[in-house]
Amino acid sequence: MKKVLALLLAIGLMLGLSPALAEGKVFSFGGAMDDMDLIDVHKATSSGVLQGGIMVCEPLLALQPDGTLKPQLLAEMPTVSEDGKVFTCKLREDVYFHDGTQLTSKDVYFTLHRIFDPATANVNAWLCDMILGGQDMLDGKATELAGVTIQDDFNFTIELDYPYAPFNYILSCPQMLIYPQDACTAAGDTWGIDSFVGTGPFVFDTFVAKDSLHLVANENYYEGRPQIDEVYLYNLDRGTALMEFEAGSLDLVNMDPTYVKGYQEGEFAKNLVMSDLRGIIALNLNVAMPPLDNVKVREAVAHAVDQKAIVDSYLQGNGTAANSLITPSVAGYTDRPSFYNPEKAKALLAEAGYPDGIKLVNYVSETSSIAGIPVVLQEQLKASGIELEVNRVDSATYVSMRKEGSVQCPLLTWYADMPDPDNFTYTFFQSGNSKFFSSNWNDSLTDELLAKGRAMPAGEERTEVYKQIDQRLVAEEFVTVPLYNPVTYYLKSDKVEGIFFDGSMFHLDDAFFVE
Amino acid sequence: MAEQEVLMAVENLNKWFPVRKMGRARGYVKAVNDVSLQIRRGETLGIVGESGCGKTTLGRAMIRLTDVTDGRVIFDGQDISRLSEKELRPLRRDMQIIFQDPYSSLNPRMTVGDIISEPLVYQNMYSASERIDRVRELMDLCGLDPVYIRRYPHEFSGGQRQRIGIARAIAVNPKFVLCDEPVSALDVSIQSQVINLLMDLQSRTGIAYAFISHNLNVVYHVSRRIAVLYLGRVVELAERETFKNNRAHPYTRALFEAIPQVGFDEQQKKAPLSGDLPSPVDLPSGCVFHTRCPYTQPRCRTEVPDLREIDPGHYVACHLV
Amino acid sequence: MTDKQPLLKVRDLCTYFYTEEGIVYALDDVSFDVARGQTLGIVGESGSGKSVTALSIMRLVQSPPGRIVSGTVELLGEDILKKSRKEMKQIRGGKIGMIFQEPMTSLNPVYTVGNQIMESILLHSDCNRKQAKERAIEMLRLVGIPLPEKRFGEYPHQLSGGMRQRVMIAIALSCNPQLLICDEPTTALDVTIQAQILELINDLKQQTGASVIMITHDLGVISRVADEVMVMYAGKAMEYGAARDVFTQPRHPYTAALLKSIPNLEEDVERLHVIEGMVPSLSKRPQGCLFHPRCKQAMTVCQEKRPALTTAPDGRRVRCFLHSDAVEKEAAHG
Amino acid sequence: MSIKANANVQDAAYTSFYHDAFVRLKRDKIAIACLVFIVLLILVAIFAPLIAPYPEGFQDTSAILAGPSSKHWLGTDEFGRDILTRIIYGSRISLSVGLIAEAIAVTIGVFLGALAGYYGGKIDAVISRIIEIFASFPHILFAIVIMFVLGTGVINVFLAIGFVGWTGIARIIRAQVMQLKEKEFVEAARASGGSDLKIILRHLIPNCLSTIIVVVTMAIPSDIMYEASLSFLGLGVQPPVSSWGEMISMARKYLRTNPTYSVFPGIALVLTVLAFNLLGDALRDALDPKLKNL
Amino acid sequence: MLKFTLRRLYQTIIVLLGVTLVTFTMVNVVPGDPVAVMLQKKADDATINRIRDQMGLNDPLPAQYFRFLTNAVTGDFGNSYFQKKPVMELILRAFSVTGTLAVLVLAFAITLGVLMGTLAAVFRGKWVDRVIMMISTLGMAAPSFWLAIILQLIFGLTLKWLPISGLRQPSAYIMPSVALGMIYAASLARLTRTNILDAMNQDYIRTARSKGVGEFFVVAKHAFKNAGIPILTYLGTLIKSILGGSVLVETIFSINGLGKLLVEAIMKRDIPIIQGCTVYIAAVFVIANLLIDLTYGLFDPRIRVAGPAKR
Repeated sequence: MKKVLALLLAIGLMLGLSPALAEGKVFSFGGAMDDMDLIDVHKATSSGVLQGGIMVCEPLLALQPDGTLKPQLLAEMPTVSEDGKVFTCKLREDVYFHDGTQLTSKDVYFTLHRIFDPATANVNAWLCDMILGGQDMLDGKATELAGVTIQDDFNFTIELDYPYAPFNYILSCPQMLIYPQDACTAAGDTWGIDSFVGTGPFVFDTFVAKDSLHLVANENYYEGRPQIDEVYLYNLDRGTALMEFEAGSLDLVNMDPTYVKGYQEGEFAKNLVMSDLRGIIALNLNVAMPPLDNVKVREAVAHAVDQKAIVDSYLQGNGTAANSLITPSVAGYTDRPSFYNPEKAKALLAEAGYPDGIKLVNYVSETSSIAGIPVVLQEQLKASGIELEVNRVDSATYVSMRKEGSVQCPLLTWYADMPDPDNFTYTFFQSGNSKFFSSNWNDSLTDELLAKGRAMPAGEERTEVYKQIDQRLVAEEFVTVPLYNPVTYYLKSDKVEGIFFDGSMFHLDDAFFVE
Repeated sequence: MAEQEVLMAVENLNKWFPVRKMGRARGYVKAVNDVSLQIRRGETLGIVGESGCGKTTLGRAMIRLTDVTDGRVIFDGQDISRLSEKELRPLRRDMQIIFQDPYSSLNPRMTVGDIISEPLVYQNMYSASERIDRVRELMDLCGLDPVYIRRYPHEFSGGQRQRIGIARAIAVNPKFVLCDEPVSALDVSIQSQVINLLMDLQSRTGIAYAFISHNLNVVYHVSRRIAVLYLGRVVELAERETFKNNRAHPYTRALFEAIPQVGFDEQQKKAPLSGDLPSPVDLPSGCVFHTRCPYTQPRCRTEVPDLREIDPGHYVACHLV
Repeated sequence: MTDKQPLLKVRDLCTYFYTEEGIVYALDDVSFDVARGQTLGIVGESGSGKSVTALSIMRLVQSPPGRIVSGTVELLGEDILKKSRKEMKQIRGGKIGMIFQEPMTSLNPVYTVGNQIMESILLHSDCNRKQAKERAIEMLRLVGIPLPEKRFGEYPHQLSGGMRQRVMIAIALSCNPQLLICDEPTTALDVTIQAQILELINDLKQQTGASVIMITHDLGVISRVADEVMVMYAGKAMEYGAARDVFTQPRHPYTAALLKSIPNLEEDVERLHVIEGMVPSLSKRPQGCLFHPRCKQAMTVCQEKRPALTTAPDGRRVRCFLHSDAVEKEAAHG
Repeated sequence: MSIKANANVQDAAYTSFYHDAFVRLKRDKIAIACLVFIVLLILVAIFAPLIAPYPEGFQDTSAILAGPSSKHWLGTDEFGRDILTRIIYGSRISLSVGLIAEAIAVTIGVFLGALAGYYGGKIDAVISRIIEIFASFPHILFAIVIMFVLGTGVINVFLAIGFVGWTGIARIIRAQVMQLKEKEFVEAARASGGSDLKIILRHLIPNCLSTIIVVVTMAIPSDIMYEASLSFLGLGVQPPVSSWGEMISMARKYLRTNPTYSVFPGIALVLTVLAFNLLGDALRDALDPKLKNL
Repeated sequence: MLKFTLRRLYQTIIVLLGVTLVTFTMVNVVPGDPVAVMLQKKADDATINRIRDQMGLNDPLPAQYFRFLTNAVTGDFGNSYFQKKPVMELILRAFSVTGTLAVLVLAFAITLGVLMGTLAAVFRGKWVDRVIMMISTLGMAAPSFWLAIILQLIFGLTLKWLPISGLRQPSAYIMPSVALGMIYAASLARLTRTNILDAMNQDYIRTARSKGVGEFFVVAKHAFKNAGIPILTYLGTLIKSILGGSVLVETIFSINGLGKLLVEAIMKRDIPIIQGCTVYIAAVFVIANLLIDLTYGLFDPRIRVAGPAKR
């Protein structure tokens, strides 16, 4: 009996690997990353997985804290043709992958090709499907990516299907990290599990799926060795992660707004950092499912929601009430007052033929952080004679139901991939996409405006187009009822400084331990 | 034709229980081997023998509570050995059973009234109200105060519970009742009360009894004819008086001598029989008693003695008699 | 210690059980002697208190609810009711051996027969395991078990009822006790096996010189083995004397009735003699003599007063007003 | 008293046996305390709307995560709902989980157990294998699958828990029936022509009643705890319905700031489970013929 | 004894077959298509169908079941949809964690439970008995996840004696084992006490006392060994609840054990893992029960000689 115990204990220990409190400047980051099955950014969408990726690999351009872009792997910003469709890029020549091979255009081509290769089954391909030939590859019509042509080792051009002004932002997204061709093909299916090579500040050391990721500093990083020797990423239960932080064994923990109340006063208030998430939480109204096909009813729902009450009560001030689909820091935002007026809502319902109110059915994934919002709405809408049935289901069921467009009023949660209004509007309300987010909005005028906005270069005129779209969706057709712009919090130990949080990811390149 | 003289006839009855190992029968417990006997109407046949001699199995086979390996059981002129449970159901009315253990023969969760009326329910005799009167009449008959009709078995003494068992058995006016050690679990004074009750009932209603017991004194008192069993075989069958002074089979003689009689004539203090009962799975060859019989001859080891009528009504299965 | 003095002297022994339904007078004012090398038979129907007598002597009455209220039990002059728990452990199995009724359940099913015999030997005699094993095998041979070495390692369920009772006897006699108490030893056995066991007990009694208390409800067994007999009814001793006398000329009506109600081969009676009624409940006992409700010769005095156990000149004792008008002294606990 | 028709002789009879058991039970102080607590709990569950200070879903937006106060005796949760109200309504879920789930488990368990025990042979082998299969099945998967197939919602939680619990009862009943069918009163019933079905219903199951009662009272606590763990995994009841398990899992976030939010439902859960466990013990001694303490 | 083992093995195989069938049917009945979950954001039906073909999910169900069965026998449950690793590898890793935990929980529950139960039996009716029984009833009533949180708060956070989460040091095993084991220790204590008391009512105890055996030995030697069998049977049922049911404690302590692996696989419809895990847990449970049946012989010679009565 004793022998068996010892053997099992040894195995358990060996897999637990490195002790949390190693010497040297070690940075431990904990958070709820349940789907951290692997860190290949082509295979996952949630921030838990991308977080690990961006510390090892790097995109062509990088987003600055002030929201502007700077060249990262490129020598300088790409030059754009007049018709806005061709982007000419020049790579830096002093960049080497962790396995010693030099970064060249073939790596860029390999990465973009891998994005559209059906075998990869990339879940984020839609983000850059405006690259010429991308959709053909996805549909199996082509095996090579037409849009990307290599001039020489350090120069290449990317051609788009149609003019798309904010394409530079796309190149800075975490989903567009550049992979080394030879290392990635060699790893095959274990890419992002057993091996993961990039150009970034930290080198991949060991990864235990759903448990922990260990990175070590990249000695010859072209922007200088980071001041942190090792980084640990732990997937922890939300409550337990906070407890580990309080016990001092974690340096950084991201936190769900509902946990904030406990930390706003007291010992850890100084460690609490609030940050705007550049996102929108809204209640989509599925126009295909009666009674929401009647615009009067949709208007009534818009008047039954009190955004301010949601933020002040349930969110305890953590967030800003919103009545525009686009977030304040992004062009096209309209600062519109709330429509909240229960009496008017009742009147509108009566007008629409529902004197004694209506019943709406909402589904929400119970693991998502906004699972509480429908409960608040349930109570609020009662005042306007709207009965909201809330069903909490597991994420798989929720995703498949929403995909079929069969959820009557789903909650739209969107954290912008880039600070561009197209990301908030085209994705949900373009007639081709609207089914996936259960809004089923199919309106030629909206499609027209969206296409126009996409093609126009950034500027006053483009902003006006998106203002118009926002006005139509929110104030005229009431297809969606914006609720609030979410904020997020994280606890940062006072031993560490220089951490940059870009709204969904932490960047540790400039982080350092205060003596 | 006049009602037949013989009520129950058992002809070459065998009952073997397969011993199962891994699904296949490996051998048999030969509980009852080639038994033939008859019980006339209104008569009591005593069946006596030590534990493991097959008397209980024989009894159960007679009233078809277990099926028969081979041989025949003729009840009231009808061969009932191969009947299905359904076909047997109407016949159950005519044959009943009284058990040994007063504590496990009555359902603790039912009242006395329900217990006694249960056979009436199954055979749907009498209407609901008539049943109540019938039950009270039976209780009276068996020496129980009818006021206890709604009491529970655990509120009665051993003797009274046995009377309830008897009342249940005679509720359907059976022609034959199998008494399986009916008084063995009772104290002496209560024992005689129950025995007298059984004999009174027999004289009043003409029921035939098969009276099974390991207590020879009791069997001797109640029976007209007695069968002695050893390892599933009838070794001796005769009128009661024959056993008093003309016991023939060596086992019967040893059995009667072993009984501790009250009295002080210098009985032999030595135990008449030594050794233990052989296992019923592999029976001794020839005469089953030859392993313990003081008078064993070579012939006994090979040849199975059949039940011979050595004088009128006196049958013995032994080569030397 | 003169030879004449009895091995065991029990005087006014009372054992009551304190239950929710009231006090059960299981054993009420019982006195008897067991002479050296003699067998005392204790006979009575269920609930008469015969088993409680044995348990009280061995002080194995489960308390609560039972308690030995009063009386003395003198073994070789010393009252064992006063002994300490440690001393009692020496006596149990050492001075007094006991065997019980159910051979099937009286042996521990999960230990070998040999182990259970050795346990007693090792407790009461300072010898090592090897000697204890030899003694155990010797005992098995003594009680007539064939192939004792083989049986030593077997388990109880591998033996027949008769064999197991022989093992019980081996255990009880393994440390040469001076008194062997047998509580219904053969009730669960067949009559031929019973005869073997009774013969064995008698032989061993001769060999070891031990005295025996034989408790049973079977009058036949008593008449075969007992020298003296005590007839008990509802917790009290009704008659006491030499077995031959008590059985041939019973003085107490209960003893007489008992003897008459046993069917036997000699006289063919049409109807068995019956003792009407039932044994009285021990917690709600009748006034006067306990047997009077069922006694054919009950007189008015029997209904009011309770007769004392009086000793006749020939040494025989009986508790009945037919033989003396002595009244039981008002016992404190009455 | 006059002897009424046979039928009600039957009813009067049954109660009087259990009357004895109740008399024995009455002597055990703890058992009575538990019985009173459970009866109280049932009353609270039935009259929840009258007792609870606020309607079930009411959200007092002015008092979010407030501590115990005069307005909210036990404080409020993250939506401003009154915790005392939630506990009161929560008793409905916890009690009905226990009763309904056990009802299902008992019907299936007793039926299959009795069949296997009574007939033995092939039928017993088949049923025993089925019992083993479902017993070796991880409960969590079973409950989740049932919840998916039937959809979320309170009733389905009960069904899910009920379907999982029957194997235990089936085994116990099978063993008990196997013992009972050897008893002589069953042979007597067969000897007077009783059909198998009648024998099972009149003789075997009534004699298992005391075991069933004890097993059920012991199983209810584990069902309540099982519902709590399902809620903890987020698969429990749907808002605005409240259950103690869900409260404990939601309260976990605020353990440091409002311990009362998780402590009070926890106490309610532990007390209820305790009451059923102790009552189960007492019932076993009261109904068990071979009373241990004698 | 051998005959008995063969028969039990034969029954075990049937049960395992049954489990695979039930799991397979259940997994295919559950709504929610894993491929849709995999391609979460924007997946049109064409690509989903193509991937389903690739994975053979569109073949007729019996064919899928047969393929699953033949692979399962060799321990190959296919690859996890999300972790892209052979399921068996994931299961073994998770089992090494849960297995260790199970051993510790069993050790904790048996020593504490049986010890307390015996003590309560020996001092029946006295205050020791009442105290132990009260604690054990409380122990059975406290939900394990509540206990886990409280332990974490006290020993992890305030006292900092033990690590709060993960199994990185040996000391990290203590809290999860106690949290999980408490409820089993409590019920074992009650079970042991009842069984010892039952054994104390048997005739052979009276025989032992009449031999002069001291009260302690009467309980420790004679009563205890007879009380062993029901405890063994209970251990059998315990093993499954530890393997499958510890998901809550694993979630709180962030331990990637079997329970967590299974539940998360269910949430994401990772069918290979669901099937693999379920069959694995069932197999371990059934084999454990088989071993326990064989150990019956140690406790009860009647079984060792003849093999237990047909279960």
